[in-house]
Amino acid sequence: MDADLAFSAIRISTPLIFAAMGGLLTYQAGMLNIALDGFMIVAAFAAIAIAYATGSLTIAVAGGVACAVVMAGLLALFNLRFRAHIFIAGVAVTFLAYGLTALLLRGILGEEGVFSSNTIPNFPPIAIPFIKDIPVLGRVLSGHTLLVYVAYLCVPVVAWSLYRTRWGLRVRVVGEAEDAALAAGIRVERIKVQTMLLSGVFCGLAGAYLSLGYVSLFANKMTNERGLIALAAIFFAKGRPYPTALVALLFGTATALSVRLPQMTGAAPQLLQLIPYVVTVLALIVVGLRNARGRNRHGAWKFDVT
Amino acid sequence: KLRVAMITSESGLGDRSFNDMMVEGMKRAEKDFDAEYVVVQPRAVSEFQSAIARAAAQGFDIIVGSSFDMIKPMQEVAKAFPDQKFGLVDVGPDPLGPNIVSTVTKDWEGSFLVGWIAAKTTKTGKIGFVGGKDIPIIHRFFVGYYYGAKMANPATEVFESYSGTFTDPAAGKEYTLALINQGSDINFAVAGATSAGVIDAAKETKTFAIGVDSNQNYMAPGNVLTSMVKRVDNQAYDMVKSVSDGTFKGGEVKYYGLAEDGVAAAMDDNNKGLIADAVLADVDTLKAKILSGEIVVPNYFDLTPGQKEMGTPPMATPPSVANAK
Amino acid sequence: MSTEALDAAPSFPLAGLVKPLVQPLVAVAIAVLVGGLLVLALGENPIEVYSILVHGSLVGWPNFLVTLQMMSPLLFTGLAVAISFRAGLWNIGAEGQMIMGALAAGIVGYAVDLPTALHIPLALIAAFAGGLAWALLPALLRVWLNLNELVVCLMLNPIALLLSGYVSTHLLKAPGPTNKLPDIADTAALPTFSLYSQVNAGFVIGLVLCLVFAVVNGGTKKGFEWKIMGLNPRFAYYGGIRVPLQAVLVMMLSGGIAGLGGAEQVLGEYRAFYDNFSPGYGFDGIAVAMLANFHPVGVVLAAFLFGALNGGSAVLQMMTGLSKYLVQVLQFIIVLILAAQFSWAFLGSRRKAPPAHAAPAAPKEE
Amino acid sequence: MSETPLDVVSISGVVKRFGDFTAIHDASLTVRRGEVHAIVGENGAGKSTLMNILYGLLPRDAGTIELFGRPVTFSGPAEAIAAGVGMVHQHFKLAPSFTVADNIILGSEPLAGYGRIDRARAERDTAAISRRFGLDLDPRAVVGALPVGLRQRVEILKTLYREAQILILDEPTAVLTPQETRELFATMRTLAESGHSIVFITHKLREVLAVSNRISVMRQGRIVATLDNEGVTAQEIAGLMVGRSVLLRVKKAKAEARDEVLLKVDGLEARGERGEAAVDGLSFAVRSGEIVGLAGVQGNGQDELVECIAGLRRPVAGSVEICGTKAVADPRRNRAAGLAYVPADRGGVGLSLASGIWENLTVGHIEEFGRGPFLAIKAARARAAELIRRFDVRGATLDKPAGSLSGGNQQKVQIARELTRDARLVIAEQPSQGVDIGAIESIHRTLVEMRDAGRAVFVVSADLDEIFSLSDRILVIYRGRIVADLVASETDPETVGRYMGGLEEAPPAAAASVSEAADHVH
Ligand SMILES: Nc1ncnc2c1ncn2[C@@H]1O[C@H](COP(=O)(O)OP(=O)(O)OP(=O)(O)O)[C@@H](O)[C@H]1O
Ligand SMILES: Nc1ncnc2c1ncn2[C@@H]1O[C@H](COP(=O)(O)OP(=O)(O)OP(=O)(O)O)[C@@H](O)[C@H]1O
Ligand SMILES: [Mg+2]
Ligand SMILES: [Mg+2]
Repeated sequence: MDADLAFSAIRISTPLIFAAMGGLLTYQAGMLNIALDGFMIVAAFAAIAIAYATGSLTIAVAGGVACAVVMAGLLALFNLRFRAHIFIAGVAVTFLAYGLTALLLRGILGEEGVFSSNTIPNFPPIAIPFIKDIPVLGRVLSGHTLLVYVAYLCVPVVAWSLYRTRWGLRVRVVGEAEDAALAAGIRVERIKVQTMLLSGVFCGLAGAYLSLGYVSLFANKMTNERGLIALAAIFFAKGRPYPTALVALLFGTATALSVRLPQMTGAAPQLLQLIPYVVTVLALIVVGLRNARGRNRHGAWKFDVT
Repeated sequence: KLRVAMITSESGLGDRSFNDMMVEGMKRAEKDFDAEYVVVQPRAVSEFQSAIARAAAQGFDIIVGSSFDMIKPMQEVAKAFPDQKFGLVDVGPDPLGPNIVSTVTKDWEGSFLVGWIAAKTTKTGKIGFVGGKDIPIIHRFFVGYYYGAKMANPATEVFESYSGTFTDPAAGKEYTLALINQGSDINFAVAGATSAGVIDAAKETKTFAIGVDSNQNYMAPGNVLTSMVKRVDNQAYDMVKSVSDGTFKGGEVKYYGLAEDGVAAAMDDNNKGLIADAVLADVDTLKAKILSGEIVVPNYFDLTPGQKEMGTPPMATPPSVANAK
Repeated sequence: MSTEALDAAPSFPLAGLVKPLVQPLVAVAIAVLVGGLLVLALGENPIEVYSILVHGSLVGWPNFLVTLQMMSPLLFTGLAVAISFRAGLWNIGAEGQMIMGALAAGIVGYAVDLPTALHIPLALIAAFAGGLAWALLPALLRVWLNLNELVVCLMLNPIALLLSGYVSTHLLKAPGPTNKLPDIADTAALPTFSLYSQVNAGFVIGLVLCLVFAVVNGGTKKGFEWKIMGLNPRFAYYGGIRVPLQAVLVMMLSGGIAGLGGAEQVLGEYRAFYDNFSPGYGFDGIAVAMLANFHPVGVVLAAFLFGALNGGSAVLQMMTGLSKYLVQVLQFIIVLILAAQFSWAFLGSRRKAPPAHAAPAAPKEE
Repeated sequence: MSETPLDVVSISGVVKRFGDFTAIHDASLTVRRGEVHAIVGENGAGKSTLMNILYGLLPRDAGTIELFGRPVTFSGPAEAIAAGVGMVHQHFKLAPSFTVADNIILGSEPLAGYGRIDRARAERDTAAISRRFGLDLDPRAVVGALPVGLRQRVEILKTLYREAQILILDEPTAVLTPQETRELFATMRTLAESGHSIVFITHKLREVLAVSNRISVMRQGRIVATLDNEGVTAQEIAGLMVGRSVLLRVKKAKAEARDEVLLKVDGLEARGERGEAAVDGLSFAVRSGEIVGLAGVQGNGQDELVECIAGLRRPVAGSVEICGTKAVADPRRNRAAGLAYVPADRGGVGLSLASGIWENLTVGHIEEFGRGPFLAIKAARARAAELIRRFDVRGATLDKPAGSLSGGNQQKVQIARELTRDARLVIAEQPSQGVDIGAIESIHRTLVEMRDAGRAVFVVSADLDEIFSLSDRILVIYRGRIVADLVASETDPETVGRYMGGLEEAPPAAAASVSEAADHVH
């Protein structure tokens, strides 16, 4: 039971982590990217359509990612070139993506609402040598599909790029002090575009995982606002990769728990489904209290802007 | 040409449930009766009345809707347009008005059947149910399923869960895997697009899912035990037909149960051999008993709290029944 | 990321009234063009589609009234978002606040027995209080713990939905096949005017609220303070504006207005609290508010645009069999293009964005 | 323009418009190799704009720029940097939460493969150039925690790290203490001797005369004169800048301090941003009718002290009384008690750069306009227009965002707003920071008038010139304590300077080296 819970928590958190890594890069570059869901849904759709057409998972994932990157490019274009506010452009892109995928689902795949097919290949579960033989841990860590491992590997990679590389330094400076970056001769717009496109890449992986890895089908709006949850995790952790992943994992664990509780408690499903959200708010409050202690006593008055 | 307007419920097309099924019926009717149809998808219950009224003003030959929440709006509009014909699919037994026909689908009978099959087929003695939202219509499926299983084998454990969404296959899969982890090896999915995730989970774990509404056996041949088909398409088709051949009779309430082929456990090549022949044979006798009235399958809406309609020995009341009304 | 960023790209369309009208018109023209191409790609005649959309939303009382019905909830949520964003508070919890307001109105609407003259006001007050209560938590956490209200609101939206779902499914459910509370008493109902549309007295309330807030924003001390606070809270605080207090006040007003939107739905359109009644009015409200550049009169215009598109959508579906998603796509192409600053790029000097001086780099919490 | 190879920069006929406002009309300027070239001019004359054009931050509308004899057009600072131009903006363009080394290498980072930053080398290089130019700095220190003087070093090292031949320093001394200023000048001379050219913008004419080889005067977007620094006097330059003669030092009558204590600080303790004890048991009083100057090197607790008085920070212990009312941690209440406050951080605290100028002028005066809940916008705008005229805010219109004003003019907006408050206690932090001499004159005069009208004025400044020209009494703060309380007419800058440096606890004995260096400046 516990191993199963942990196994499932890892799986549930996977799309959140992918999306959060994407959103985190734009956050670090000073952009509030609310369109994660939009990128994801497009990728989910493209991935399944391409997998159906070609039978190749590799091409499908690549295609899904490419389409998500196109959406990201659209957002970047409108935000940076046409100077639309990122928030409204993000909202618009998201709903555009929902509508577009629904239209295309009918237009291309001839289905209304849901598409699935038996010809679409599956990602096989991967048994990790050695680890799989460790008693409990083995059952938790081994046996996931490829993209799950990719997601968790992305976290150190993102952290490494942000904190160790030239590019990461520039991204962070652009986010913290755009004028400093500008004066240092950094092409701020280019950095912003890059993070936005990368955001598309990660959300593309999230979407492809949703439609090809998690399940093997596409449904309208199937991201079910996972992008917003990822966004909350990013803000919660102030854009730091490891804490962000941790918050996503916390949410995933709470969800896994709420899925398993009905049989044990007989409580109303609505109340059980509250758990992940309530847990997140409580965690937020605990962290907030810890930060606020001391500061309020002597500190200067603070009212941070986002 | 016959012009038909179909108003979907707020969940709209793509629900893999009555909205999609009705469209299937419309498609057939279009061919058979030289009709043409349009689909209007309101986004919210509050938009039903305006959609129906504006359709009435456009002078369609018949306006067909679904969903309990459309009863009042349709009655309002029907009063204002006494010459307009209306049809409402899958609602209650009460006549709705002089120019409205309505239908009742006895999906509880079908659910009873698949529950019975599931209990006879399970190897673990545990079966599950994954509903979409925690709403009465879905409970109606559960109650039928529950009693079917208990009738087949009172020792069967029946897990009940609701994913809270009709549009998230990943959540459906998660809920199903949780049930499977508790030993359930057959799970009945009544959750719109979320059902797809239930079937996906069955495929992955080599257990069984039971589809709903349309015949979903094809979605994972070998892992969908059967589907509890609910022929809403026939109901819509028949409504158009009645207008076409002049048999439309306002105020009529038609039943679509086992007797009328309104519901059934779907059997086709995709699930051939999954159900033991002996069980299949029993299904036929069971059906006959239901048709003859020897067995009365309880309709969730008729239950009162704590009511034990049938079966011996007395069985526990499922929570959703206990909470009813 | 920063509130300043809200102003980095100034002059959203629909905001002022006379001068900025040129730009939206250009943008609408572009959007119409792009949308037309899309329709063409789907194999339909764009001119026909547009004429049906316009006809179906504006021509004739029934159609027009439906448009008003569709815009009613957006007046509230749009206004709620607009006043909070303008004050630098990212209240994206209008959805949850609206649900809680609706729930409160729904309960008062059926559980209390009063004459109309008292019942409606009481239900409205309850709705206001419900929305307000739901905005209070993010506001207080913001002021006390400096927690980002955006995260809290993101979490509170599903919590509101699930809690109200619990109440309407398990605690106070009306008998019958739908998860809803019992119907409200006739004494609590906001009158409707037509068979064709559920537009009701709530629409007038929304309109009046928008006008009231146009005056509040443009002509009162509070409105002035909120604006300054939105652009630079430290400066505002230094200048003697009680920013924490005002932040809570604005959030409460914002939540209350969203809650009143819930009352409009329950008392006017649904006549009972229905579980899951909102198809996302809260999020539409964000788009409306931003399109309006947070100006209450702009909110009316933007809500009207949204209402017209959604109202026309049903007719379009009836006449052509096109999917509702087509209208959704068109709608957000228009939003996207309206939000863009095309005209400057094309008509004005092609200078790059000025060095962002007025918008210092997004401050981040350390 | 002269074609001598000595000219490394030659700007001719440059024009810059912002919308229909022309900030630079036809400006021409040459900078020679190895010279320190000062640019002076009134607020809004276009100095920063012209230099931003040279640095590639702004495009020009007409004219040519030649570098080392070759015509150039930069589309961004990256190209200017590559061509050997470096610029230190007065508002430092630094990323506060990053280390010194990170800030310095930003934009031309040393790599260690796979795009990785070679941090070890970055720190080594940083340490090396800071040693070479005598600008000591810890490469690993976090910039946000450094005092202003050191931050400026970071800025200068940034340009040196990229091997800039031409350094533009925009008002580098405005926030420096005399010691820091001297060090900066020494650095500038070293750099010039090693062949760099330095463009130096300032409002302090004494500094101009002390350090520059040539002086260009800008007025209303034009270079009106370029002079050799020989035999020119401050008065002459001032005349060229303003077009009239100005008083370089405000005449003021002797203070008639009354006994009414308007500001009383008693045993105040406060912590800084990182929880350190910044103000450490500090007491003093300011009476009506006197100007008290608080001198001190930045970062010795002045900020925290003033924030406590203003209500922006909660003290740990002790009390503050404003006009007899106990101050609390709420600016509104303290203001109501009779406080007017001109903060040093004008972009963050003192102004809303994105808001219109009239709005900036109205905050803090809201209650004066309109009755009840309504705001009399017409009246507020009328008053704002009046203030813009009265305080001579150049380039201002009512609705222009305050951020589009030149630095000095932003300061005037703050001053105008605060000094017109009906407040008996005035606290001014760096009141003439970045303000041209003409405006300094009027700001100082206003402060003296306030004193004469019986208000108490408390000036916090790192600029001893300012302290001495204004104060009746001088307090010196060092490490969160008042270490000296002197009568202005009975002391001198050297003494105060030593107290500021913590070199002195008791009355001073002249230290030769320091006073020599001081002479160099003053
Ligand atoms: N982006 C801008 N938009 C509009 N006006 C501008 C802009 N930048 C500068 N100006 C105007 O151009 C003029 C010159 O400004 P600049 O900053 O160059 O003056 P300055 O000589 O540096 O003044 P100060 O001594 O106060 O720093 C000012 O009137 C200023 O208001
Ligand atoms: N909104 C704006 N967009 C672009 N540029 C602006 C804007 N507002 C102001 N500017 C100009 O950018 C320049 C900023 O220059 P800088 O940061 O060096 O300040 P400064 O004028 O030297 O100030 P100070 O007098 O305090 O030194 C100023 O000339 C200012 O006028
Ligand atoms: Mg300047
Ligand atoms: Mg300046």
